[in-house]
Amino acid sequence: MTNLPVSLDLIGTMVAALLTFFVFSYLLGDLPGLGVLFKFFYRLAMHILIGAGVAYALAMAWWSVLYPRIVERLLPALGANDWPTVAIYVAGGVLGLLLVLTKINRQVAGLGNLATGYLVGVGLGVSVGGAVIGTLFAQVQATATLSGASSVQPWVFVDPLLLVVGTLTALVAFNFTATARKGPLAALTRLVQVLSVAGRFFLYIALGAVFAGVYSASVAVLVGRLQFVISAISRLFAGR
Amino acid sequence: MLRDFTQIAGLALIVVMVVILLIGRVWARRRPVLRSLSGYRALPGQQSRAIESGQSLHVSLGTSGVGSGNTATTLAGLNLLDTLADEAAATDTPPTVTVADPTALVMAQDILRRAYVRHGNLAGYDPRSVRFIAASPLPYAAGVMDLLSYEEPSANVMAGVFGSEAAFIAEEGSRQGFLQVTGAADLAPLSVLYPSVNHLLMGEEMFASGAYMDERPSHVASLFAQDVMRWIIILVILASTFGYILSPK
Amino acid sequence: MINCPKCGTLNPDDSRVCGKCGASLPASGGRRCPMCGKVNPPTNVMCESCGARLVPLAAPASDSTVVKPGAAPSQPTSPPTPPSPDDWLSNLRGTLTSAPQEEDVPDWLRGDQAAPSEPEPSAFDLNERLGGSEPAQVPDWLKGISSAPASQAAQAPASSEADVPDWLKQISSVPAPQSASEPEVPDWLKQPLPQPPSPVVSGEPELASEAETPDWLKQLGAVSTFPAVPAPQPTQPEAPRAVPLEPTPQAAPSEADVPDWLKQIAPTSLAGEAPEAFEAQAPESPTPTPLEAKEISEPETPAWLQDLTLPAEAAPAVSGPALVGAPAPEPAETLPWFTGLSEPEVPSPQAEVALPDWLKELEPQAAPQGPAAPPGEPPESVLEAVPEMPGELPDWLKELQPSETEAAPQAVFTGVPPAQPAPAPETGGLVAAQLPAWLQQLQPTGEGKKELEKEEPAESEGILAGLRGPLQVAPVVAQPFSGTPRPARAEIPAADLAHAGALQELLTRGPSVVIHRAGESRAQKLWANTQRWIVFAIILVFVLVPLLNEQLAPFLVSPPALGEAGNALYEALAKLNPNDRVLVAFDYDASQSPEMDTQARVVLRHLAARKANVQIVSLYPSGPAVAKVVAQTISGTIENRGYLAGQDIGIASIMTEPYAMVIEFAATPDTLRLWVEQLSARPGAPPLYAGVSAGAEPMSRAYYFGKRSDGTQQVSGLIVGVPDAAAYQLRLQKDVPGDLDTLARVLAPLASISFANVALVLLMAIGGLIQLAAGGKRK
Amino acid sequence: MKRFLPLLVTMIVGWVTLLTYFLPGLDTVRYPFIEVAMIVVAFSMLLGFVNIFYVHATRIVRRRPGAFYSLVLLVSLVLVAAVSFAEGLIRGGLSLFSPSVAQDVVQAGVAGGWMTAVYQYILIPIQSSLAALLPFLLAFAAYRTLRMRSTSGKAAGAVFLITAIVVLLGQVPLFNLPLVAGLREWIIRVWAMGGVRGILLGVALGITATALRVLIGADRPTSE
Repeated sequence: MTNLPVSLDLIGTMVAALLTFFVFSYLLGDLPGLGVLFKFFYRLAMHILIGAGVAYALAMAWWSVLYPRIVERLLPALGANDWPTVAIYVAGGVLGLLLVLTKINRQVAGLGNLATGYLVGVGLGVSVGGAVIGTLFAQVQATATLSGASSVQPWVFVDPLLLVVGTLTALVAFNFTATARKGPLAALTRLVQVLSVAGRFFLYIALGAVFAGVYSASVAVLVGRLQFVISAISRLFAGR
Repeated sequence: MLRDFTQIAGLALIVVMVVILLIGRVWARRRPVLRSLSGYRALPGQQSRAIESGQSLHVSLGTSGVGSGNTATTLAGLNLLDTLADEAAATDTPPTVTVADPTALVMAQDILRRAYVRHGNLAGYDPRSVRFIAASPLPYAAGVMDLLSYEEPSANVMAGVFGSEAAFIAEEGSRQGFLQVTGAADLAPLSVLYPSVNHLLMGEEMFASGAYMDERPSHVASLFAQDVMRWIIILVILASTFGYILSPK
Repeated sequence: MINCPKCGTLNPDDSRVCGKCGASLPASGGRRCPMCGKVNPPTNVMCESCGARLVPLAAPASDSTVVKPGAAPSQPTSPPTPPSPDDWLSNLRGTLTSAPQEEDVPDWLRGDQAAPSEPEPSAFDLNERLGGSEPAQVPDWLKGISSAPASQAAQAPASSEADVPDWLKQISSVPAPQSASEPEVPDWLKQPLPQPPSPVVSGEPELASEAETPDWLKQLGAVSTFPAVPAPQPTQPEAPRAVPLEPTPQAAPSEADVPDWLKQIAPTSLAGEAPEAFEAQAPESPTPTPLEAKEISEPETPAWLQDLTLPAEAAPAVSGPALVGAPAPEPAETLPWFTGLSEPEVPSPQAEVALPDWLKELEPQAAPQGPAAPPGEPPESVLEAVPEMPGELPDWLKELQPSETEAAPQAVFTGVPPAQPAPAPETGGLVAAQLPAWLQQLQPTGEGKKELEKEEPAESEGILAGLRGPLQVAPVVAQPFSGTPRPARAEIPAADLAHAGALQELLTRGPSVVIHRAGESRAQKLWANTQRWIVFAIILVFVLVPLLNEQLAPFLVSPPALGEAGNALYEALAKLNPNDRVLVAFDYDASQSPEMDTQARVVLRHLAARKANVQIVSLYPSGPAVAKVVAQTISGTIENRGYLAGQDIGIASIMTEPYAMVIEFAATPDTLRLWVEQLSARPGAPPLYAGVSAGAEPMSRAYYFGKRSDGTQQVSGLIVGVPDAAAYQLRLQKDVPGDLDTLARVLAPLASISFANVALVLLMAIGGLIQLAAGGKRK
Repeated sequence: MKRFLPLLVTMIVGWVTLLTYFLPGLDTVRYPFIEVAMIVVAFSMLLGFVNIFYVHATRIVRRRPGAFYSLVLLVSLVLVAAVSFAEGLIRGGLSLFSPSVAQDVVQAGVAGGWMTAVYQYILIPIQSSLAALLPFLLAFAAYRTLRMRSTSGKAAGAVFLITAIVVLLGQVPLFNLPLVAGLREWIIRVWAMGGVRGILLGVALGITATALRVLIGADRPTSE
């Protein structure tokens, strides 16, 4: 911390170390006897975190979103008689107030739905845009063009084809309908079922691989915390 | 160039999807048989179990809300809540709903309230059954853990946007021995949920709650649309793969 | 086969849900386990699947047993003398076994104790059936309660139906005051209220009328779920309170239990008379009761049940009396019995002060005392008696015990018409009290029961013939009253109110006892916990060892090398010119910072070495703060541009400025996707590089292979997790000498992660094999 | 009208926002819509703040179990909010609403000296320590993966475990096993990628269907 005196930094570090210990006491929460104490520490830290987190989010909403928009966009736009811009921010403010007020006064609850309706509309538009362009096309294109092909000659197409098979069967595994038991579609149903089994296989491989990654990432976090604790303890003994 | 193609294809896809959705509503009247999903089979039982025990079902709507790119995924969680809310209102056993985004708080309260209104029991509706736990994923998970261990709901249902912090909730649930039905759209939460929970609604499956639980025609229709699009995509990939291989470099 | 109630399809016996329409099916044929839902053959006593009991423990023991709680309420419905107790009992039993699931099992029973929970459902069931007749009675006692005892005396006789008196007398001793007032009211009412030896039974109505109602009602309501049946009205005043106090939604579910019954009661009986009755009280009682009483008839009333269901610990205490009171339907004797009862009742105003203490004792450890209350003893009498001798409660309760009981029960029950054997054994069990204990003792085989049988006298006549110690009330009754008489109309002292509040709080709180779930015994739980500790310890040790001795690291792990994607990032940075503008996005928050910081730090260091102009942004609100913590360790041109609100809009807005490259540090694939999308869609956009968390690798890899519309890669270079960060640093140290970490220092975290990975591999392998083996055995 | 107005708003706004992605040159049309949404979301934070404050204040006043923790939470809530707002307001002073200092004020409010201290010494330690508990929970979960699973579930679980084991072993330069590292690379690049893409494509379909269902008015999340 550059802008605080060293002693403050030391104190802060000790506080941080203590809080780290509080959180880690979760691991001991089930111990008979002292477990109650550890649970208390843990819950204490959790509630500090929750409170501070909400306050931080509120501060962000004001300082990063509302305040700059008021000062840097709305007020200048008002000064410049830029009514379209003003309208945008006024509309946002009105909808936002509606959302908040409806929770306070039930009489206008219906109006609050205007705000949520608006949010849902924008959100869905953005969702679909992202899903179609960002995922559907991107992934279909990546699969179909056999990206990731190995450069080793005899195997050029093995990996990409495997990838295509994996993608397609996994996709089939999510098939909801077409579960005819008899009739002309029965054979198709049977095929879908077989493909689904293969697809499930790929799905669980994906889950396993991601699980390993998430675990490694979280161990890295653990390592970081333990390093911090170790350095804090050594600092405490060094006294600086 | 490619971007133009993408836009045109995207537009076409949306138009086709809308058409199939409309057709699907007709088709949905035939009450098609859907692939069995254990998560949705387990849920109705859980609701009644919650009623018996007098405890409530815990429903976690994830860490996001509406208004962002996560809106549709959050809506999937809200849809699941909707299917549970009807039963809850009919029996006056509101689930404990936790959210990490104030917009989801508003939406969830609204869904519960409407369910109670539908059942003519508005007085039974308590907005406090929806709780805003915290504003970010990890504190949210910690808060939900706390709730699970100290308020003892009857079962744990999760659907919505999660990250790897979902593991905290699921592990606590598993430790308490709750039956857990969880859905997520992303790989990270799915992978950490898988070992801990009884029923995992993977990705797309989480979006199907309305069709499975309530057989709502529009929801069944959307499954139909998804399936049609799925096979179109499969054909496109197959065709272009063969084209790619066969085409002279 | 089960017919689907919705579409009529036949489904296999085992199904829970209709195979055709998906509606949930009622259990049929077999017994459905209330714990796990498995349908067992009708002959099963324990669930095949989870081991929970299917048949109420008490039920098989004696005919009457389990049913008793239900019995009390049911009887009022059959106005003239309880006709043939056996009939309704058998009915009850039927409902118990066949439909336990549909009924509501109170919270507190929900744990392991499947069996004991079942009495309740029956009770409610009965109520539903009997509901019709109840309204008629309710008014009576309510009238009686309203205003003063004197008025009760006057009204009660008028309203009381001739036949009911007998059994009601007994019931009256139970927490159901309403019933008490009907027949016998005259008798016991004749005794002036202030009289020291006011009958136990009468105590309730009195209290109620005296504005004390709230207090004892709170107790009543709080203490047990079961009283719902016998004493709906008394508890109701409590209800309104419960509503505001009970923000926890978990309580709400309990409302569901009773709705039907309440609907019957509330609109019919309460709407008419009950409200009045309560209003009459209103002036007298300083407590909010009157106002709230009006609300009772409204749909919200069920809320009071929330309170009832919540406190698991308290329940046993009350349920004891309830059980007893119900079954003893003998007409003639009641009067003497009551007079005898009258003495202990004597609650004095002071009594309430002690309440909290008593209740504390009632809580898990002390619970035994509560149950000690004699069967006939209404819960509130127990509560209030305590006050007299605060702290002595135990003694008082001890006195209630067998020795003195002997005479009383017999007297009481002589002349009792033959009926089902009374719940004596259970009551004995109830005496024991702590919930688990209580339930255990309910078992016919339980030791507690045997003891009781030895100690207590057996009934020689009447329905209860052959039962030991069916009513321990007698000794209490026999005791001389030693407290100051309760004033007819008590002002509730502030202290009492405070205590009542504390009590209320205690009661509305969720069960503090950990409910052990079905199929999980204490030993199993301990074993599960032990496994947890072992797993935790293994991980911790494996991670700590390399950290505690960093010098070990080089021997444990070989220095990692950057892969193709990582080298692409490195080389791109190495080609930067001084003052090139580089946009660095910190898209992670504190929870990922230890991992991501290692990447960010080394890349920032490289950028600083290249003298790049670094602009920091974040899509996370807390990103700027995280970035600041990292950036303050780096010297170089770094500008923290803060939080980019609006996700893709934020990106779009910042990308209006020219950059040489964009480096994204992503904890999740989501934010990386946003950047990829925005940059892919923008002609001439700078190349995107990324550092991602190990957990995001599989998804992020796709972008490294993906192409933008202009044919460049979506992500031009990629480092993953700590290993790549370490590799990057090692390569950087070769090119850019400076303040360098030692090799050991760089490798230590890597060694830790490696060790942790190995630990997890071992755990997974061992765990997997164990579970597989266990699975095989089970088959 | 009151019923259909929200739905109407949803449909209009949704279609406009959606089409801007697919009709050329309309990107800029989308931004004001999202801008408004951001403002509404920011307002909703106030709602969240009020909600959590109310819930925990009630708990304290009623002396419910956990009241002490609620008190801790509220203190932390109020203190952190106070620090942030105080720093911003003090920095802004009388010229709080003058655009020239706006960036500085934001910097002060978001990452001022005290705010950074709070973040560095309190929020980061707790939050990252909490995240550091994850490996323990994951390890225990993985250890018990196969517990209580059916036969087919056990097969899937075995695939899951074996994949995870290979990836874990290949991830670290511990034994310097090129074979395992290569195997890991292959699994992630090919085998797992198939499943990943299957899920991602499926989710994209689900999102599209869910959204379009609302946008054609077949599903009404905000009105009856």
